[in-house]
Amino acid sequence: MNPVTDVHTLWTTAAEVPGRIPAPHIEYAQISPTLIVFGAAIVGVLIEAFLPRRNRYTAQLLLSVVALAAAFAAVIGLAAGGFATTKAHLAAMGALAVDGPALFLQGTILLVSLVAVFTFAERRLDPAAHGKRVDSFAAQAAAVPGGAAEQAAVKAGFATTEVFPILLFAVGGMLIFPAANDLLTLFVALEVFSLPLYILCALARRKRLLSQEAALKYFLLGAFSSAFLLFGIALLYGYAGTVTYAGIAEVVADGAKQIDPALAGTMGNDALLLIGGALALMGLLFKVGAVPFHMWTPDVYQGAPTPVTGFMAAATKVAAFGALLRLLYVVLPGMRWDWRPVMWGVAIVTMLGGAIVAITQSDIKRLLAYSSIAHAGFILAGVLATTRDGISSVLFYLAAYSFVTLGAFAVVTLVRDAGGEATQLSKWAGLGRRSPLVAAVFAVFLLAFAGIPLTSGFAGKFAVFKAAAQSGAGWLVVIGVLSSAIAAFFYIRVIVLMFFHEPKADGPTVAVPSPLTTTAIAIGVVVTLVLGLAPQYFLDLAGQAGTFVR
Amino acid sequence: MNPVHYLYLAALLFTIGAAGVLIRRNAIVVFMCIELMLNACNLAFVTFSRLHGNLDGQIIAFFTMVVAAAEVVVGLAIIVTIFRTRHTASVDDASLMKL
Amino acid sequence: MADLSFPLLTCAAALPAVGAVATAALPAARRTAAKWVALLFSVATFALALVIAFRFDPGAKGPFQLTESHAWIADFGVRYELGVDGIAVALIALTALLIPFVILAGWHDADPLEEARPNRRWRPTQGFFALILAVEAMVILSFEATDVFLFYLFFEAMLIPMYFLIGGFGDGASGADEGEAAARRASAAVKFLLYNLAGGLIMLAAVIGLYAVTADQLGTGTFSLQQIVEARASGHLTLGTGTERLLFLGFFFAFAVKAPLWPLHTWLPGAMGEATSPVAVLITAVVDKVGTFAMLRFCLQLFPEASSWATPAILVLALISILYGALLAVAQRDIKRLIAYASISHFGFIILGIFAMTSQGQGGATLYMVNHGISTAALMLVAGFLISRRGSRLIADYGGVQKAAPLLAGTFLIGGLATLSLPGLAPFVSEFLVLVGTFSRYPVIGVIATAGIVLAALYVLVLYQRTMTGPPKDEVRALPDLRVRELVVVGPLIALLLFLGVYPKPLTDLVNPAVDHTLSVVDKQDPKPEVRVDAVPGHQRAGHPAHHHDAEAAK
Amino acid sequence: MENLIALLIAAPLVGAALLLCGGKRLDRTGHWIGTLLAVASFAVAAVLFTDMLGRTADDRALHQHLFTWIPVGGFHADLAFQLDQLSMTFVLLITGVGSLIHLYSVGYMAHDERRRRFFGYLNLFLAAMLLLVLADNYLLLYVGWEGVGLASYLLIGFWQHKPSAATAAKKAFLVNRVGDVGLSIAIMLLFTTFGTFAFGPVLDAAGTATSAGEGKLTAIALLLLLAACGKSAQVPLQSWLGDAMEGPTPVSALIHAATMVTAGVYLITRSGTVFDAAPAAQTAVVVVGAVTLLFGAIVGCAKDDIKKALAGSTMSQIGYMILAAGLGPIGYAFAIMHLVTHGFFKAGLFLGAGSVMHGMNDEVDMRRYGGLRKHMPVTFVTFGLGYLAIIGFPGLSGFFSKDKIIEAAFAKGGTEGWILGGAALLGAAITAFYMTRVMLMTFFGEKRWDPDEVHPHESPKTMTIPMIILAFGSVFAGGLFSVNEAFVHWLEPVTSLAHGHPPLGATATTAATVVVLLLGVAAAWLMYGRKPVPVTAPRGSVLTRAARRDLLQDDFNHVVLVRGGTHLTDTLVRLDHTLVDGAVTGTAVAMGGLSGCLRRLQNGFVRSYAAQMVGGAAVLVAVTLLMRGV
Repeated sequence: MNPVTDVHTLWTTAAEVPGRIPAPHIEYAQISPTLIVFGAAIVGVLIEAFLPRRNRYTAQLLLSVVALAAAFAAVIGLAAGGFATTKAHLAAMGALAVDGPALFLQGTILLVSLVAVFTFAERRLDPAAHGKRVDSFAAQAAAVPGGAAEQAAVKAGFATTEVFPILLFAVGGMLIFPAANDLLTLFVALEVFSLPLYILCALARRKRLLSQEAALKYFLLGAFSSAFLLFGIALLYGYAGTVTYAGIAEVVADGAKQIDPALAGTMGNDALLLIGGALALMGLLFKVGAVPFHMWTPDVYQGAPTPVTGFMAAATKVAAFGALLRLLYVVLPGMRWDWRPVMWGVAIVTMLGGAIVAITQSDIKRLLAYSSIAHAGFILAGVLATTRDGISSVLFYLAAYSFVTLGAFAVVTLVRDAGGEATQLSKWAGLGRRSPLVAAVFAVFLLAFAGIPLTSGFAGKFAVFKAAAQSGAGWLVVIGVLSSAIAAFFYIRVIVLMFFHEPKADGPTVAVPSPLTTTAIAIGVVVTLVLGLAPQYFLDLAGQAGTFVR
Repeated sequence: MNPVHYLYLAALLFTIGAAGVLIRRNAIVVFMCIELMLNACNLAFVTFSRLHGNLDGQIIAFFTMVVAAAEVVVGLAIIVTIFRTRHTASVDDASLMKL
Repeated sequence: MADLSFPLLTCAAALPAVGAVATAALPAARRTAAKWVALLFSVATFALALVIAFRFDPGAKGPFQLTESHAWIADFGVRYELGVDGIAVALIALTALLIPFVILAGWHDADPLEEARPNRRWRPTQGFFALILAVEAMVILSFEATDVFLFYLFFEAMLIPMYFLIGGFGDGASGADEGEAAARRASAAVKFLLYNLAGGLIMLAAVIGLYAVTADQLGTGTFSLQQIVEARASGHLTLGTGTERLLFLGFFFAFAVKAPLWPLHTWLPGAMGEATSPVAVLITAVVDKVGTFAMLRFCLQLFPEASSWATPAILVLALISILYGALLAVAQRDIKRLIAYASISHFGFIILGIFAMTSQGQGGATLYMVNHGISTAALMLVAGFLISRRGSRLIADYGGVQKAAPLLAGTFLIGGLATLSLPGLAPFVSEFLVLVGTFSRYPVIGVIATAGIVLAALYVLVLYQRTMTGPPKDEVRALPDLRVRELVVVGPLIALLLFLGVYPKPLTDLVNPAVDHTLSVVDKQDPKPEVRVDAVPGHQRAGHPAHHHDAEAAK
Repeated sequence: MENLIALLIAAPLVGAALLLCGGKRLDRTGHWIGTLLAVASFAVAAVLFTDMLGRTADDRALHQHLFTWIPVGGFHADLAFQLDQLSMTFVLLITGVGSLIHLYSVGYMAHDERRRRFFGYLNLFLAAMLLLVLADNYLLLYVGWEGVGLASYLLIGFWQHKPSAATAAKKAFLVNRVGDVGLSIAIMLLFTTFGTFAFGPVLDAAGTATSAGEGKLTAIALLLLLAACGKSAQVPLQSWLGDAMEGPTPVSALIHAATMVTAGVYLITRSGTVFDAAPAAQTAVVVVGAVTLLFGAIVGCAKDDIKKALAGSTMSQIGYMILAAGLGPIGYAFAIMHLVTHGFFKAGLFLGAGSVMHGMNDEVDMRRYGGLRKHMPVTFVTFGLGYLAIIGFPGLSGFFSKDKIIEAAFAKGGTEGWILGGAALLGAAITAFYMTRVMLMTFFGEKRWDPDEVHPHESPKTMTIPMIILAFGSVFAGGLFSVNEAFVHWLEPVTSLAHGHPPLGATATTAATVVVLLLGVAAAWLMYGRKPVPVTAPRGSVLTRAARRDLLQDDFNHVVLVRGGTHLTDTLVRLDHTLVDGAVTGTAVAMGGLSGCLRRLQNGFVRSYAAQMVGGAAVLVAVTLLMRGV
């Protein structure tokens, strides 16, 4: 066996002198949302470079909002143009898919990011330092916390306005992630949105030690997992000889029939496929925070600045599940019977693990982190349905969940004491007495998390469980509702704490936010209730978006 | 030489990298181990590229290098700020948040 | 199906909902106004319920009337489908009737403490009454819903306002300091919520399963009760035995928690004990009824075969509930917990009646729901008045109240007598029907259940004896008698107990067709008597025939 | 005419409603309103009675159908009344004696601040009792049955501030409830057997058809007997009657002597055809009757409390009636006749006792009486006549009725007849003994009271007049009824009639009765008349001590039911907490514990996280491979 000779001919063919270089065909209009966001990010960097410091905040904020809104409009335009359904196809030489799920998720990510920008830009919560309003981010992240350099920076009124372009870069990566149609794009998109997030995590104004620790953990584990992902990609490439989704799917479906027998050692080798698939899945499961790859979630959620946590929890999950869906539905449907049992297991331990460990949490952000893990489990149940309904239910769930999450973390930013945000649960005692409205809003979010009817959480949960049940995963549904019951316990515990306990004398106060955060929270509440009461329109939307292009 | 041996080497390197991540305390070393894992992937890509007789794998290897470089930028920045704050680069010291 | 006429049923549910919003919106200082607004809305709802009752034609064909049907969530196969049968009308009327009394009885329950700092944002009074109205709206909707999913939504959603009502408002009579009392209350509320939520979630699994089955066999999934019943009757929809049983169990579990049936009852005593008595009434007289109602409407009609299959086990559980609840009631030291255990016993009777699968049993069970609602309300509210006077729930802290407050003692006694199903009062009719209905199919169970009436007498009379009779204790000597507001609450309830005891026909006429429909769906017939007696029921009885005809002639 | 039937009940019912809801403004007139309405009811009864007499024997039953009460499926209960000769007898007794006792109570309760309510309760009782005897079906009868129970409960516990009264009331209600269980199940069984529980069809069917099977009918009859035992204080449910004497004396006279306690007899007589078709049940009835008549008599001998002695006597006399009712057609009419005469003389005796207590500062211990005949002549005479009547002194009421029962008992025939007749005779002897004892201890002998503290005096007119009227009844009623067997024939259409043939012949039986009566009186005189009565009771024999404690029935109840029950409920409370609730709480705690363990994995060390990820990846890969079987 000596394949080398055959390869050589290929080499030589490729090395022949081309007549002309064929320019890649790029449908710029169809990938415009991504381009807009990246363009704005670059402009943002330029703003940092050239605009005077005092104008940067306004400019960056405006730029981000406009860019995200424009990108969202572009998504709407594409969807209206039929790209979500009939005209769905692959753009940019097959690197990116423009289809229903992609557009739906991109739209969701953009809206979530837009709301997140509001919370990023909030400058009224922390007491003003030296007469200047400050946001949640360090004045100068590179400076040692509490050191002279930092004090000087604070005094000078520095602000890390870079967060906006960083955020935009992350958003850009997230937009590509669920649309990526080959494994290379997938990997690059993953890194494009992960690296900015690592940085954002480290930028907290208060409790910087924790913030940096979160960044370090996130970074190391993220890089570690992306290495696994990459290795998985390598193996899949070895299996199929290509990294495009369609190509791999074809090989998986047809087996190694028309493959050169000389390549039998690698190509079509099931071991490569299975190991590669498993490692690639692991990379994505890490991003969605599924057990046992969830360990980063609580620590990072806790340490990161709360607006970042909210953004991360909402948008990353949407993007990562989008990518997971595409990987499983487009690349690996032929080996459904291989990955389904494993994913069953992952879904079950994720649901139960998240719910159970959350019971004893004492920090609100950690609690929400574990809650997000449990929710990842619920969404996985929908993913496992492997039906069109499964896709649309997951899309709907993601949309519903992301707004609840964002809103919940936005409320967390409001509850403050002398040391910044009071995330210790015990400090939340009696919040309902002091600020009934804020507590009530938070209770709405918690109830939505718990999946109480008339909230979006219930509609979402119903949708995914319904899809799972229809695909025959009845027992998964039963375990799902049981873990919902366990999960309900800790959501309710928080409500008890807020409403049925006497406020402590030295308890935290609720800061009065600017219209930015107020808007963010209000959007969260409205979406939660509308999706709970009249979800049909959005279900239709998700239903129409329920087909992947191949 | 049988190209499959390159794959074994890649797997070995990957494992060494992973083991390094688990074993070493210094953040920089841990990070380098991750880079080692990425490079192991590169080796695998290139090998498969050879085996399949197409260029995809090799191109991916370039992408990987770029990504790794970007990772270095971000990673080092984070590690350095932490070092400046804590005067240690041990990952085990960064364990304030737990349970 | 769509009925273009006035959406009476929607309005009946919307009215209290609007009332809840209106009440909640009033500023903190306008406490009294909030109370009146709430009362007004609840009375208006009652009026609307009466309109429904009169518009309802018991003789009409078809199981549901006043139907409304609108598309809602097509993806889930869910329609906004409302409709009432006689049972629902009766229970809606009960709910709408009780809420004004609950509000009146709780008039001062949510007043802020005098020493409390004024707090512009904290508006417990508004919240209390708004929550009560919210519960009412949801309960009414769940009685009206003929779509399983719609029902489920409100069945679950009503837990939340109930939860806040239980956990947020206490009667200050637990004998502990406020902090500890609040903690106990909170844990009771949590227990209530978790129990019911767990039940509801298990039901959710079954609801989803039902959808999967209908979607699988009918093409599109549906939750419409009528559609499913018809599809089953026509053979378009056939559930496998195992599937049907599992789905049935899922539904039944939730309802059994809510009802509550032994051994799922342990949330009730805590919840009723710690909540203020109007809220306790809301729990046991209104909210819990949804559970038993749903057994009749959903468990039996959706899963007739599985219902028959599970009947023996359920009857035994119901029997245990009856005796167990009564025995535990005897041993209670806390007035409200005693009433709670008594309710468990009564719910045992209701479930017994439902699953006896006879027209007497189910008709009696429906009547029982109504009557138990009224009688428990009367007893519990008077108990609440008593407790608020003395500031203690412990039976041992009372004695000789009769001397100080004869009116209070008298009404308490009547409530108690209704609880022990004294003939002449409404609960007797229903209890006897349940027993007869059970006995005619399951004689042994009927006989054992009858023993429950002795235990009922025991706990009621022991309670009355220990609190009301004997030499008055010092703390009791100066208790004021019932005030006008309190009399207004108790008087009509007692009058109703008497009226329905003597003339329950309006209620039975309302309920009978619905019960017959249910039985026909379950495909059960009443057992026939062994000896046919040639007497036409309802007509002048042929006493001793010979004498009788002569007497007629002589007249 | 039948439309008047409802009025019978309505009058006292309105009275009860008025008096109980009327408030303080009726305090001054309430007792008269109550009395008036009782009398009105009696007047209506009288009108109906004359009307009834005006018709032929077969044509006397009246029916009134008010409305359909409970119609559910085949279950159909009417609110309808039936007034036949049996009901009429009861109606007259109830309203008659009831009116008298209302009148008596005006004087007796004159100083009670809650007198209005007392009359309200009395009226309530009348209404319920009338409903009981007028109902045309078992379910409606059950309403009256429990209604009188309620009235009895309220009246026994009328002096609620006395814990003993409250306890006695509760006990009476509870014991009655046990009987009620029997009645309810009987009704259910009737319904499932016959599809109805109206008297007419059921009794016809039971009488004519054997299709129901004797087993079913026996069961029904036994259940009815259980009900009767509860209401009529028959063994084994007799224990409440003694305690019921805690109530005011008029209550004891009306409810616990003349009327309510005889409801059991009514029930058995009314259900005659059922019992006739179930001989085994009839045997049970006569056994209960015989045992109770002796039991009551023995208890009556030992009691020093005048009312309790009379209560024992009541029990015993009802035992006679039950015995007679159990004999079937040969006894029904006599049971009812004895019931009526007993109504007169026992009410008279109780009123007399009440009068004595009234004059003796509510002292009830006969050992502190003595020689009262001079101080209370009217009471003495009326009480004395009642005494003579009850012991069956020839020519007085009790003689006629009791003699007939004893005769019928012998007529039962065979060994059974001998035993029953013997028991009845023995009972007569003991009756004579204990009643003489009461008489002697109360009105004869020397004073055993302190003249400085107690000033015995005759009672006011409102009290004495009823006593006098009742005394007339005690003397003459029996004789009147027996003229041409008028009473027996009057009842014949309802109860049917058969003449028994006592083995000894009627004259011999009568002679025997008189002899044992004299023996009883003589024995009592020897013990209580000849020598002074000690103020403190001597210890007495084992039997005496047992009899004082109601033959240990209460002790048995206490040990078995009260203590056992308390134990049971306490255990259940513990189980509820630890086992049923514990399962749930345990789950919660277990979840918390599991959570506490699992969160340890989240130890904060990034390398540990990485290790877990690697482990996870390994599992993922391994399982995927295993699934394929590679």
